[in-house]
Amino acid sequence: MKPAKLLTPEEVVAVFAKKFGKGILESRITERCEGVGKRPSYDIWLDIDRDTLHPAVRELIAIHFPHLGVISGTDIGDAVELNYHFSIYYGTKHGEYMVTLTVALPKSDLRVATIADLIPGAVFSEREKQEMLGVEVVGIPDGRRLFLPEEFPEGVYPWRKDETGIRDGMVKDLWAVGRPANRPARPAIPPEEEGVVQAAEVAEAKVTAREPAPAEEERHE
Amino acid sequence: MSDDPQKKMTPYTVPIGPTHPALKEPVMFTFQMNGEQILKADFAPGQTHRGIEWMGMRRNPVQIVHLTDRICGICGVSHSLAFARAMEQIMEIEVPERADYVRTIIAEFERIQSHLLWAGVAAHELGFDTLLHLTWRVREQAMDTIELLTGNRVNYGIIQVGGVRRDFTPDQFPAIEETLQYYSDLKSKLLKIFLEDKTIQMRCRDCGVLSYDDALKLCTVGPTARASGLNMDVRVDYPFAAYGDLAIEPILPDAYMGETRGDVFDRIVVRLLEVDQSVDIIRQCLDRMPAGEVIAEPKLAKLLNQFKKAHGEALGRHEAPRGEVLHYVRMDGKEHPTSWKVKASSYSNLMSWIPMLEGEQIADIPIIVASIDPCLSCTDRVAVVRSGERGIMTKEELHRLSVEKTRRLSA
Amino acid sequence: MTLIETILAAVGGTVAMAVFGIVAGLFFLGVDRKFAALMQARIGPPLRQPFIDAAKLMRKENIVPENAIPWIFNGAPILALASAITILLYLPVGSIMPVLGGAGDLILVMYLLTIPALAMVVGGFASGSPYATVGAQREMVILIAYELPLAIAIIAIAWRLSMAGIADPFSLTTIAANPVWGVVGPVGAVGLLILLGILAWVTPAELSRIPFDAQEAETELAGGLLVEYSGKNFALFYLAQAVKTIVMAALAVALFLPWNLSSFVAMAPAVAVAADFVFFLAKVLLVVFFSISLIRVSMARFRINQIVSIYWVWLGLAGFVGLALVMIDAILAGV
Amino acid sequence: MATLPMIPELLRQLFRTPATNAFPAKYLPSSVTEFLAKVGRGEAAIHPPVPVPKDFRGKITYDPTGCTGCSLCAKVCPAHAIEVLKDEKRIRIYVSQCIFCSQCTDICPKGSLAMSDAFLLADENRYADHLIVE
Repeated sequence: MKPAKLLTPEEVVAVFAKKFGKGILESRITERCEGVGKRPSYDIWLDIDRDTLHPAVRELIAIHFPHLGVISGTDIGDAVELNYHFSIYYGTKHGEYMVTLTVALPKSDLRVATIADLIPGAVFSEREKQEMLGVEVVGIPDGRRLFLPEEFPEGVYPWRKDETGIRDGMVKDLWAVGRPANRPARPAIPPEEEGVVQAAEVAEAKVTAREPAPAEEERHE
Repeated sequence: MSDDPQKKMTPYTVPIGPTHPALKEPVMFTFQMNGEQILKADFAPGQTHRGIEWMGMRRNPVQIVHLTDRICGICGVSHSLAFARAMEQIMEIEVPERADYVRTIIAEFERIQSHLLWAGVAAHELGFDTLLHLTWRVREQAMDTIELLTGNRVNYGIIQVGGVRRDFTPDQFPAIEETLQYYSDLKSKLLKIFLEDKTIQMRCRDCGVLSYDDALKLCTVGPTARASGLNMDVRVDYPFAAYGDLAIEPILPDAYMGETRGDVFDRIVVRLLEVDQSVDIIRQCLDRMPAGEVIAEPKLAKLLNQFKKAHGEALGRHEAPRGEVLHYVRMDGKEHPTSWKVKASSYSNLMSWIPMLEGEQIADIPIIVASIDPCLSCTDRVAVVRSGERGIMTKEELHRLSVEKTRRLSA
Repeated sequence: MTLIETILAAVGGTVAMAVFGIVAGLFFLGVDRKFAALMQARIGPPLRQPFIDAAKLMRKENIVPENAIPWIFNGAPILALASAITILLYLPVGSIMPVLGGAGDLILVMYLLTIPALAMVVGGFASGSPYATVGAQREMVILIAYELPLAIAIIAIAWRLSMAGIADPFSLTTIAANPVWGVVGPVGAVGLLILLGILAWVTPAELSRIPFDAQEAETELAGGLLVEYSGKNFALFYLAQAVKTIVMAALAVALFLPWNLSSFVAMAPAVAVAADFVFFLAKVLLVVFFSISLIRVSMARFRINQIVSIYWVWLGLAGFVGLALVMIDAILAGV
Repeated sequence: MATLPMIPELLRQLFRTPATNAFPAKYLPSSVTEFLAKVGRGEAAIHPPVPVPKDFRGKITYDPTGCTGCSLCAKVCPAHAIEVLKDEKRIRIYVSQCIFCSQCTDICPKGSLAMSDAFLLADENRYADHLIVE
């Protein structure tokens, strides 16, 4: 499915600006060149209004059926931002653009329309955003949890940075489990070594003041 | 023969998972079956979700680079590369050209070992263990080369924000050349053993078909998409690292087989041919590799300070062996990212299981599930389901129970 | 011979054959694993590994699942082992003639061969697991599938012997004493080769080995029929598997490779029995290599519908061709 | 035969040496500890493991003499494997948590940390003495 005509990144932005006017809040194009040839690759970023999302995806489909990479999301304080990362013009050598549509959802009303009716594969990422960020995807064909286990508490959203995020008590620092709390003193450094001896001696005194640990007790069976 | 369809069709449910010999990693499938035929398939991923993104948002990018190494045990460089590229864009770091080439070469060696690993797993799922042993044996050559170049076999730890941590030394080039020659010589043998084998053809041809339309609409990536005729390869379409300088074309099955059927067999074809393509890419890289530095900022402490000044958001992409990986990073002047989203290739491909599986037989489940080369992730915990109640057992509890049981048995 | 002596001989023979079947069976399982390992460029386990496995399984706990019907679940492994040993009693081992036997025992063996499989089916259904149920259904399908080519092969040989004027052709003793290759002409030999090939392809299905192991299919059904079995019950199935390996090999030897060394070289009777026994083991080794090890490492597992079409269509057809050749041979021989 | 291309390959392999590296012994010894003890006494031989390349990243080594306790290593450690002993201006490394990225050895301004080529580190106790470097 080759697109009829290849637009430049600026033209892509212009298509959206013309069609949606104020629905496009901000747009920018980033360019990145790597390798010896410094061939550029382009990312298009469009901040759009929440209600423009669904028609904007429809517009993107009219340009070239986009590949939805993923939907990412950020808790930015009073709102949750969702970024829809698409790519278009894949299959054209060195001609692919990333198109990121960003919508901000105020925390008072965390709802966004589904795009799974246009791109069925989007439901996977939308399910993840529902459970991780607590947004509501209106009209989602399958609203079950995706990654979080069934017994995960309701109303806790791991990627949120406010009171609905992961609470302290829910985190178990596995790296700290079973660490021996009081190791026996480390062998002393020969005093003729260098200038840090004094500090080392102080430390030594503190360590030896502790009771040597019964290390055996800590052992697993 | 009864006329009542209800009587003829007595669907029953077969659960496969969360752990099952057909699955190399935990995922929960539920199949509605009619005899041997699958009527409906459903799956629940996340049986062992590790919350890597959550961990990453509490670590600085130097730590995250090594965390990304461990997102996938096989893609040791893909995620690091994508993440580092996103960071470099945010911080506007110019990566030395030689580093781009080193990254590309390691990434292609990774593709060789990953595809061979997959070929072995696929053969095992078909009950063809000899092929598993054969492909894994030849895979060792790539693993050894990676170990030589990066230091370790699996978690390479070669990528750093701004470049790579190790340059190739002159004495390593003969070893690289030897490996490339090894795989060039092996190509025809591998193709013959996999593609001319009658039993593999019987099991894989027209099995697990994914149409072009489904591949497109379900957002599939990598060899899964290409086997369905979807021309999509980040290395070709979207120039990054050294790929923009090289002559590469995406591998599509009709070039070799004359037609695209989108079945398991086509996925084998694409992956096997990509092994050879990787050899070619590494050769091209070695020919064009410029001299110079391999890292923009060798002083790590300085780099750590720069993170605190970074503002902005960026995307890092890479064509991993399984398809596109995508990292979205957002830095807001803190040491750790405000937001980090990892899209692994299998994330995009899992949805394609449903159209592939429905209508097929139980016997095809393992190979179809494996055919997209799923890469989930594993951690140690056990979920116990008894009379509808669920509970998670930690390693400590399991250990205690085992000790108790041993005592009971030996008493 | 008095009645008591007869009974003692029968009991002693049965015990001896059971011990022989289990020990030799486990040994040949080890041989098979070693062959497979070497062909796969591995070292593989030591030859004694099946003995270690069986001993270990015997010590392990027997777990009966909640959904299972315990008496059937526990009974099936015993039935499987017992029936496998019973078949062995009808088969000649080298120049040692079968413990039991008589007219038409070949037909009996054909039916007895289904009993270990049926025991597994019953055990599978009784374990109350969906995997085991699917496995049991598959086992029944496979059982019916390979019966046709197996029957054709056996009947063709017996028929040809009877045409050659040999009395009691459906007795294994007769078949073993009159190598069928000596009876047929060149056309018949070609037919017999085809039949031999068929038997080599039936053997992996009988022993549920790759490519015909759809009923156990590790990667699909996680062991299928046997998924719920553990400990002693599993060990009994394992021993039954070992004995079945010997049974199938001995059957192939009796039908197609019945010669004894003692009939070529003059030897003292005691030496002759020993030499024939060793020769028999060598023939079993040949059968194990070609129809078990080599086949199972060289191809992928078939789907259940493919298994049925292979046995009914391809091997069935091949069987009829073989049978036809043997018949033509009989006509050419003018009987 | 084109339809089963594996068979000639298999028959050839039957007469070649297996590719497996028999480390540490060809077959599992009935008691591993006893076997290792024997090796220690020189009564049994161990098959050598595959040699590691130069610059392999194995078990970490720590030379406390130059260490100033700057804690840069702990800052870049992704796995919390390094504990900073503030009072003593030293660090302690839990090898069972180390992920062998060698990032700490790169950042250490005094060169006190290095990766050795030791890789046989398995132990039942993750806090065994040889798994704590200090």
